[in-house]
Amino acid sequence: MMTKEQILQWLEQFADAIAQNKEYLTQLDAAIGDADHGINMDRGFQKVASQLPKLAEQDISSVLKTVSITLISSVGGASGPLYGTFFLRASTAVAGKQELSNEDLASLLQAGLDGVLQRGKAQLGDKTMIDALSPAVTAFTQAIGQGKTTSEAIQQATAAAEQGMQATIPMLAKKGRASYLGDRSIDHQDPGATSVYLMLKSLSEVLGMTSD
Amino acid sequence: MMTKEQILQWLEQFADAIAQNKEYLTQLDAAIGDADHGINMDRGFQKVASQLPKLAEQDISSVLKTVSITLISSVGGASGPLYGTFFLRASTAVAGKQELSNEDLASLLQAGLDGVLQRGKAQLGDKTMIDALSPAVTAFTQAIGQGKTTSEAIQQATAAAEQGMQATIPMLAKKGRASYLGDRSIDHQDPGATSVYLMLKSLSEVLGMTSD
Amino acid sequence: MKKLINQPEDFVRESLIGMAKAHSDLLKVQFEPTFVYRADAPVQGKVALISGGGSGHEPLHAGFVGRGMLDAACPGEVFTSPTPDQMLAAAKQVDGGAGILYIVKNYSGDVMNFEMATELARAEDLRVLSILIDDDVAVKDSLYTQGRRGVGTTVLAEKICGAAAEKGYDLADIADLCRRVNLNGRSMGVALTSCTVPAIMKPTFELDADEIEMGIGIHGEPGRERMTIKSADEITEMLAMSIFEDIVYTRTVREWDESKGGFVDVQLTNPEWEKGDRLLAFVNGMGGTPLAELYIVYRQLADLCAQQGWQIVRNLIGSYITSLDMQGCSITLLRLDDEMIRLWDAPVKTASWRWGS
Amino acid sequence: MKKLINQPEDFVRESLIGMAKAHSDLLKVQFEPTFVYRADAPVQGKVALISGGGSGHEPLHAGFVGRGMLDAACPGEVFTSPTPDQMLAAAKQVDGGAGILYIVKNYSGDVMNFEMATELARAEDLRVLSILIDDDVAVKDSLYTQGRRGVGTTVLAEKICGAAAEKGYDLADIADLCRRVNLNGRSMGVALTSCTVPAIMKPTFELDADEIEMGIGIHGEPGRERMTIKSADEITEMLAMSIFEDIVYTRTVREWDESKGGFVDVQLTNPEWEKGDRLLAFVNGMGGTPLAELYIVYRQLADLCAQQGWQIVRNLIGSYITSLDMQGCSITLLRLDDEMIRLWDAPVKTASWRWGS
Ligand SMILES: Nc1ncnc2c1ncn2[C@@H]1O[C@H](COP(=O)(O)OP(=O)(O)O)[C@@H](O)[C@H]1O
Ligand SMILES: Nc1ncnc2c1ncn2[C@@H]1O[C@H](COP(=O)(O)OP(=O)(O)O)[C@@H](O)[C@H]1O
Ligand SMILES: [Mg+2]
Ligand SMILES: [Mg+2]
Ligand SMILES: [Mg+2]
Ligand SMILES: [Mg+2]
Repeated sequence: MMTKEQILQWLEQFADAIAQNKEYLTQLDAAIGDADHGINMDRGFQKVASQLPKLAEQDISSVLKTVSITLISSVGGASGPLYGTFFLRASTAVAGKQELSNEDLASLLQAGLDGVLQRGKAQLGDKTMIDALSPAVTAFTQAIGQGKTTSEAIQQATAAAEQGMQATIPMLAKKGRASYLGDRSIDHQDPGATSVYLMLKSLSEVLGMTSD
Repeated sequence: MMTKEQILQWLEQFADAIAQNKEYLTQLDAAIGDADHGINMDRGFQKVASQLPKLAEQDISSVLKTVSITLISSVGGASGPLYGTFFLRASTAVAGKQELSNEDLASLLQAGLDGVLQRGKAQLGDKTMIDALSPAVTAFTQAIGQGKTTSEAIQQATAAAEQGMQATIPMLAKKGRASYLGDRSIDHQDPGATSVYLMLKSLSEVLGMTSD
Repeated sequence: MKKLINQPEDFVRESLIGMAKAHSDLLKVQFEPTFVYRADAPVQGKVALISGGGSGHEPLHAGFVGRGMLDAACPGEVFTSPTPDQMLAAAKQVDGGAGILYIVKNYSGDVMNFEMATELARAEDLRVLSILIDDDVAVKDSLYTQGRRGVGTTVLAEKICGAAAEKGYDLADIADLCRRVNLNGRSMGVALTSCTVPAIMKPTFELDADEIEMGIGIHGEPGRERMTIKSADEITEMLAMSIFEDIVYTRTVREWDESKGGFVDVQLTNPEWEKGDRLLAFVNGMGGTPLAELYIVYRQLADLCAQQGWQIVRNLIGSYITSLDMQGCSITLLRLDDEMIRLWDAPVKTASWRWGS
Repeated sequence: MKKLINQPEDFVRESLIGMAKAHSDLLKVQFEPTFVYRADAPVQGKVALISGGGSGHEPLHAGFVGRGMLDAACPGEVFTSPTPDQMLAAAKQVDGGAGILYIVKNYSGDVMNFEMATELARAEDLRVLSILIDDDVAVKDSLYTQGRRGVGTTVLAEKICGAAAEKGYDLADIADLCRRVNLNGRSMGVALTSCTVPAIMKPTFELDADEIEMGIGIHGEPGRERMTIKSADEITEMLAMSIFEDIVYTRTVREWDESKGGFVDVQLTNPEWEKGDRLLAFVNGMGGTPLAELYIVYRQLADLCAQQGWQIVRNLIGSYITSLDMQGCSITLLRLDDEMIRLWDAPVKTASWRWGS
């Protein structure tokens, strides 16, 4: 179960995590991209964070939609449309809900993933954020299918995201800027997969703080 | 006394000295100018050196005139017209001579100095080649007045040029590029004064090799 | 690393304010969302041309806004695609009733943002088409990569299509022309030094004092291969040969289909070049390269083209699509036809490119 | 340090060959002695304009050869004045019977070589005058120095006088106009990095990572003062204030006197500027400076001029008089009158500057 407050806490936590890892994400992007992923994400999530107080009155779906619009109009680059689409589809998936059941959370994540897949046309193994996001969604859905609590399920999802993120290291990139490098993209961790892991980690921190 | 052969040897020796000190002269110019004095002088004197064999048939005045024209049309910068004028006036001063007496040599040097003064409008103490050339000419004239041999006189002239060159170090430049630096020109040796010293040194080496 | 900037986050904004102050006769600048547009826009009855992309490539694109070239440019943050709201607002501002063409460089960010903008514009009944520029032969295949990057041909497409719009071509014809320019353009670039992004103030990549990067894009991305520096003639030959020897390139791109009302996949293939073809040779500086060096490169390129049996009938030499302060250059060869030549020669009046007016 | 060059000693020559190949419609290049001249020279009945100086400042001067600007340019080795035989040969080549004006930047080498060329040309009955450009306010006095250097105003004088020659002005009038432009122009420059001369391949001076040189010329000479890097706004203010606060400057220069048939000393004094004066503001990149940074500087400069009560009515922003790969910029302000504005706006068609044709 996840409340509106927890959604807001998650977004705040994620914005914090991005701010703290801004340079790290940018360094990862410098190695195989154009050295801006941390800067892009931070620009967007600082804006999101500053809007959170105003969002307290809105329902979950509206909050996620506002986040989406903010990201789309302030992040730019590849991550802007991708994260923007994630939150847009997430918003649609939970339309009308006041609280999210585990099933709601699963369909939020699944819808978000589907949006990113459609927008970016990347496949698993292309060395993109998909490689962290897709295993995370699968792990979450499996966990709740096995009757795990929200907190347990999201922790498994986070672990899967972390593994997926690490699994990008030996991959040869086939989408995004890193793909131009050919073999030279190998042995570097994908920045987008890393920010996705931070997103899951923030979520599990927020949900771990409460009993379900 | 100085023969045509010695004139040719002098020019060859000077060209060698410039080639060997090309980087040194350029470094001096880098500190207070535009880092090209060695390159400029070497470009011109390489050309002079390559012409020397062809000049064996000409008289002293013609040799010096050819040197002048070569320098004027290949050195450029400030040193091109200045050295070019030096050799042009030197050529005129010894017109018709088959050998140079000490008095001829004195008027060659004096005419050259006068030409450089007229062309460049610098005064003693302005931190230019004048500060080496002018004392050298004075020392030479004095020495022959005192009945010294050519070789002795030119050695004194060279010593005066060396002192004059060193005396440029504490000077504040008032002509040439170094003058733009104001106080910052102090504590650096003038490149043009240094090449003039090399010119005198080459001359004294050539004349020292013979008995007068 | 030192730059003439104030706060790094104000880099793009302050530079655009400077442009607005300097060229009020040619262009206007709008913020939130940010775009630059022709002072006399909308031009009624004319197709409007809009391009955009990350900043740091100046004069591209804002320097090319004006008569005979772009109607609007959407600058993103440095090396970061602009956002759909910028593109939509620009489209609304310059729409003269004859439709709008987005000219988009093929980078995942630019493509996705322009696609979203196209969808948004179409939803508001604006007649928008978009054409991708993907001309960088350093990227070999499109199956295992994002596809070729859009580089130097972008500049040429903006000039040629801008002239066509000025002459009254309709939207479909300009889109066809733009696609044709792209299919006939091939580019390859080299970096002697990395660039330094203002927000970071450290070089994006490290190169040794005697190393160069071959096959770079325009964002300080590392290239395909690092090698020891060579002479200008050898470097030019490597760049030119990559272009000459480029094999037929086929890729699938998404274009808006007006009859279907949505994006469709389109397969496009570059035509082969033949001896005797007429070329435009474009030697482009990366931002920190002295003009004199570009002429040294051009000198060798002209000889190499002649040896291959190609005629250079037009050329462009200068820094038009840059990577901030990077040293290096790119070569673009565009195979011309009569129509392109006519449009190339047509008048243009923008902040950074002007002739015939 | 890396450059797109072959042998350093071929730098100037190969770059000129590239220009000749690229712009055969505009210019021709001659070697031994070296000069670049208008493809259609001599233009009968037109005063011929010739400038020259060390190379490494491209596009100055060869990039400005063509209709509405220079008839010929004499490039020296990098940062080294060309030689009198180049200047004489160029004069003979472009003489259209209405006389020739040498536009000379005030450096001891350039001055002496152009003086010798003037003497040689006069001896061959060519009607040559020469005007010195000495606009760099970083050099305070002329009594204790070589006098002010010729920098940015050179570009403006070449444009304005080139237009006058095209309109049929006679030699004396063009010389007067050129002198007037010089007396009304003031410049000041800053280096963020040194340049690197091809023959040396080491930076001419060493600057720490956080140091800049204020009051530089265009040859990699150290400036008057070294200081810690500041924001673009502060740097712009320092440059602009040096220009605004410049005191009345008087110097003695040598000009050819046609009645006396020789050089005479002439005392010249810059006029004072008054509130409401109209200015041309020229923000010049030193060769390695991204265009976007120049606009950041212009933005602040425009505000500062407005605060001083001066109107900027024309501007020029770009890299026109450079020091190889140096990063940094210079500001030139030229006080305009109606005649200068008319001539500024006149058409020009050269390799690096073109409008109205
Ligand atoms: N087509 C795509 N599908 C999924 N993710 C992508 C795609 N293209 C790029 N990415 C992700 O975006 C990340 C880069 O984001 P960012 O640096 O902000 O944008 P840009 O590449 O435009 O500079 C990559 O690390 C990768 O994870
Ligand atoms: N007006 C002048 N009179 C005498 N010597 C001068 C004058 N101007 C410059 N010099 C000399 O020329 C030298 C510099 O020569 P060089 O570097 O070849 O030319 P440039 O200064 O044009 O680069 C200076 O060190 C100085 O000795
Ligand atoms: Mg990136
Ligand atoms: Mg010098
Ligand atoms: Mg980016
Ligand atoms: Mg010099």
